[in-house]
Amino acid sequence: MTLSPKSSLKPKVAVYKFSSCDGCQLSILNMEDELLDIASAVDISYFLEATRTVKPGPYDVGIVEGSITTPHEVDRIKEVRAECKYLIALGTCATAGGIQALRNFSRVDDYIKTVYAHPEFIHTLETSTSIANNVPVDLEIWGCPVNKGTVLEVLAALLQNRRPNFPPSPVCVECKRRSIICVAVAQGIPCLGPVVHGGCGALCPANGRGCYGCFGPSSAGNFNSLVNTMVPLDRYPNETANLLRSFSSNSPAFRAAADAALKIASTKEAK
Amino acid sequence: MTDKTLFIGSTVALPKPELDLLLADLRKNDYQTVGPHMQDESIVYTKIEGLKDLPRGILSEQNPASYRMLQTDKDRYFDFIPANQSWKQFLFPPRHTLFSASKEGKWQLKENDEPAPRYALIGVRACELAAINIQDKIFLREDFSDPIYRSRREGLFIMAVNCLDPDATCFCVSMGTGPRHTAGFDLCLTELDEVFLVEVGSELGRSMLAERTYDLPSAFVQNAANQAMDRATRSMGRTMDTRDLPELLTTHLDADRWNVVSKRCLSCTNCTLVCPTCFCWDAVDQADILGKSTRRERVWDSCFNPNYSFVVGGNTRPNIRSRYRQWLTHKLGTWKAQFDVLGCVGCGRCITWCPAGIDITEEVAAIRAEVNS
Amino acid sequence: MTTTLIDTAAHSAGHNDKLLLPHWAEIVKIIPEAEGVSTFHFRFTDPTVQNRYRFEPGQFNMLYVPGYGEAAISMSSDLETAGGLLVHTIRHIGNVTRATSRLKVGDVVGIRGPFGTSWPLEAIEGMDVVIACGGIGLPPLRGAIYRIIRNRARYGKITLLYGARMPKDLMFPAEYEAWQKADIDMQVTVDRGDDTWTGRVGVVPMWFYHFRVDPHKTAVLTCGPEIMMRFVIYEALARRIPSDQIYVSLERNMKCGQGACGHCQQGPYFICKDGPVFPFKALENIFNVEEY
Amino acid sequence: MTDSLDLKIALQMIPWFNSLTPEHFNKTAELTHLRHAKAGDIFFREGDKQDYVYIVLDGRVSLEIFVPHHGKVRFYTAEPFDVFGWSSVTPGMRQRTAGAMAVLDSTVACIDAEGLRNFAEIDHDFGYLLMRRLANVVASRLMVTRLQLIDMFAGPSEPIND
Repeated sequence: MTLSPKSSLKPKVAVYKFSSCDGCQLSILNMEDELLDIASAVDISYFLEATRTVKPGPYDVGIVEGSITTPHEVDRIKEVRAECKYLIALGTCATAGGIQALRNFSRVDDYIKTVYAHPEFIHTLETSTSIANNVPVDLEIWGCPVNKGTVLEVLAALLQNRRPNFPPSPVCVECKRRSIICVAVAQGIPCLGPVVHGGCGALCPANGRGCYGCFGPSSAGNFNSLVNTMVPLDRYPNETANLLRSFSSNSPAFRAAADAALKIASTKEAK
Repeated sequence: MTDKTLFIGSTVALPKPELDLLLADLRKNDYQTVGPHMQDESIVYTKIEGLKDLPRGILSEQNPASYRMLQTDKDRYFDFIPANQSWKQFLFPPRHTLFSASKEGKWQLKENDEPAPRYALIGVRACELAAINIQDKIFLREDFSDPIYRSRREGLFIMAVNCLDPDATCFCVSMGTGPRHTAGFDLCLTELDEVFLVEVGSELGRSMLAERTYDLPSAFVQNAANQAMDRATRSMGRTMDTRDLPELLTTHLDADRWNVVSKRCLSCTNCTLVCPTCFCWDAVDQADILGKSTRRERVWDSCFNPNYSFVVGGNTRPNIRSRYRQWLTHKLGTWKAQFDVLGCVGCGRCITWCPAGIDITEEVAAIRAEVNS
Repeated sequence: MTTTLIDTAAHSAGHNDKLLLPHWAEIVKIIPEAEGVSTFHFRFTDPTVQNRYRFEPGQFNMLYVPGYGEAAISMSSDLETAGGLLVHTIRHIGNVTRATSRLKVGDVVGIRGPFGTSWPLEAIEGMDVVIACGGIGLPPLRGAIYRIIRNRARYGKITLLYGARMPKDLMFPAEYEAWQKADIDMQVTVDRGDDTWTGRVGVVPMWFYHFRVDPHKTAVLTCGPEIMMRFVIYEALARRIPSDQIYVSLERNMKCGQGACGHCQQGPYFICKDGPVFPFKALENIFNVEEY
Repeated sequence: MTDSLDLKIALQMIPWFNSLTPEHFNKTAELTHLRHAKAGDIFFREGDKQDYVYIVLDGRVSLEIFVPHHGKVRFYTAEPFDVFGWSSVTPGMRQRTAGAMAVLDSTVACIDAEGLRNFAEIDHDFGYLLMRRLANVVASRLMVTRLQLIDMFAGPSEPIND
């Protein structure tokens, strides 16, 4: 991908929303200090959350928030892919299916019947899936919500034609660089940090919580060992499994790890 | 009236409240006094002013993957064993801006010329001082002297403390580093119920202590301190057989134990980042969106990080097995060839703070057993 | 302390008190070499630095592109041949090296160095020399070739074994004739030839099948993909060339160049300061250990 | 007469022939003739069934396979004292799987492979020497092929961290 802010035409950027809470788009809007620079470097051509003005495609960069949960979205994401040269999946809904992927672990019809007075009007899929499950994606930015610094770094890297600087180190690295005390060791709180991609700045451990894994699996994680390590710390039944089945529940690594965690817990119970 | 003239090597009995005044004197001499403090269910090293900031009556209980504190009502301040933080963070900071560069026409460099802080470290254990001495060998070599480390190290005041209550993960006796201090400090405390016994280790320490009110220690007090230290020496939680360690590890790179431990190792980097001697770092650029300015920063790195060994064509240590093996064979093996000392001081941090509870002493013993079987 | 294996040139840029602080150097000339490879000539913008700067062939610099970071790149010439300029031949495949591909004459980069050990050109005087290199492994040896040519009488038979993927990937083809004239036996080989290629097709270590060496007076200098070097070493050892007469240039991830950041460690060595050039004797126990 | 003398002198240059007994040497020489090829001359083509094994005495012979859309790909050159067309000597000799062409003017010893095979059947001492030599040739060819297969000069598959 080559974008050049020097060319007379600024690269056109489009921001799309699928099934999501809009939090990641808000992270973009939240970059007050940098928005002027961003606007001088790129042409925000499509961003309904920010402006009703829409410039026609095709676009150089498409940033997609949200997961695919309806038949309509399945079609629309293909159109988006077709009109964007470079496609970025933004946030954990877009990269793993998000919290709404919890439906993948049960029957969606049961939910619909419980929640809606007229379930016949609801057109939804059995599953919530990531953008990459539906169309090819060039880059994934994890996070629930994403870290605005990461988004900036990705845009900067695209404009400068370089690899974005977010190494696949686990959250533990960020804890230690910030001198945060390990909540698992010092307080016995289950924490996914050892296997989760850094980038949040160890937000939860800094506030005395275990990592919920919203930045998704790190490439080097040892999930088997994580499960064996954290399940014994569970303070209530299936705490570790629930951590794994939250924001990033539908990522393959987390799915397998959650199953393993449940299995350990059930074996223990049987004993 | 006994002669109260202080010499290097003298030991005096300092009433505990006098420590506050001693720290105040240090601050008057432009030192930042940093020491142990209770925070987040653990002990951290941070700015302290006096006894009120120290963890009063706290005992620690350390086991693989577990650190717990016990509150007693004792008027004692150094009975705990340090937690994950070490003094490394003050001499070799986890993040440090090296320089920034900006493009106005041509690129201009701006060095980070922030003056180095002058620290007085309060409560340095013998294993921790040994770790500082090891990092000296890494960062203050004849052929390379790290300016960040050097400027902080040169201005350092070290108030050591003898460890009297080792935890289950301690093995400094095996490594020959503690629990008793021998040299390298400015002042060294041994804590008794009523007083601190303070040994003078340097001219600087002597001059700071000289201002305080103290007594010469009675034979009884001296004896009590010696007994407490002997007891500490005998109550190490763990041992490590260091015989032929470098050879043992570096000639058994194919041991089956590496496969066994790699199943448990999370490759999470904790052991390396809590280790007071691990020195790896990375340097990264943080550029602005327009590419007109950038800041280059040095950050702690770890041989367990997936990016650590990338070269053209891929990672030279793509598996947890090879990464763990690199760490252990370096720490207890090739470190000796590089710096004429082993890279382990027996502080036990890597055992306590490994979420999976991997025990370096157990791993070494297992390899030894495998080799001998 | 680490044993110094080779008498290295003293570091001349004096960075000891300025950690990772590069000196700016201006690009004076860019020569495209092959697809994705170009040679850059640099001059330090500070004349004092420029005048003070010395290095030995085989050493490397850390090249800094602001915003992108640093990359370790060997010098691909010597100061005498390049008229005092610093010459680097860069393959544009990484983050930093791709950034250099977009630079123009007049642009600046940061340079720190020189770092590491050099080719043992004095120690091997009087010997036959086999220079075995492949791909981007020739540039780090070109300075040594220039040095040898200038002192040609001090060496015995010189053979340059050079391999590349395809004929179009060969570096510095314009110089082969001059090297040949300087009595260097040029043995160039490619992995895959086309209709127009009348040279050798095969791989570098094959040369040892066809030519006899006198093991006691032969030195081997090798640089290239580690797998290629492994076979060169294997063939050389099979012909009883002693392991302390085989010199290897290694490559690892490097951040500091001064044996302090830890990244380039292999066994007891920091490749950046104890290497990159090692006598193979020093590597015997670690070179072939998988993932070590 | 002159030709056969030339031939013997030429064969004596080849290291392997030096290790043969006079009887084995003469018998092999009887099965051999020299060929002076000009650059571009073809020794055999893919699919040919002619039955010779060759040893280059001088020049360079390339082995090539025609690959649709890539043209002729030269994957090996036989240098002086290199053997090519060795599969003729193996028991399951089939058709040629590659072509051989002189890329430089070359002198090549052409040995009748059927004769060689028959001689090896009758005289197992000779057969052993022949097969040992052939095993070495095949092993070295395999090494070269592996290194080429690794494609070690190709760019990295993963982004590099510099």
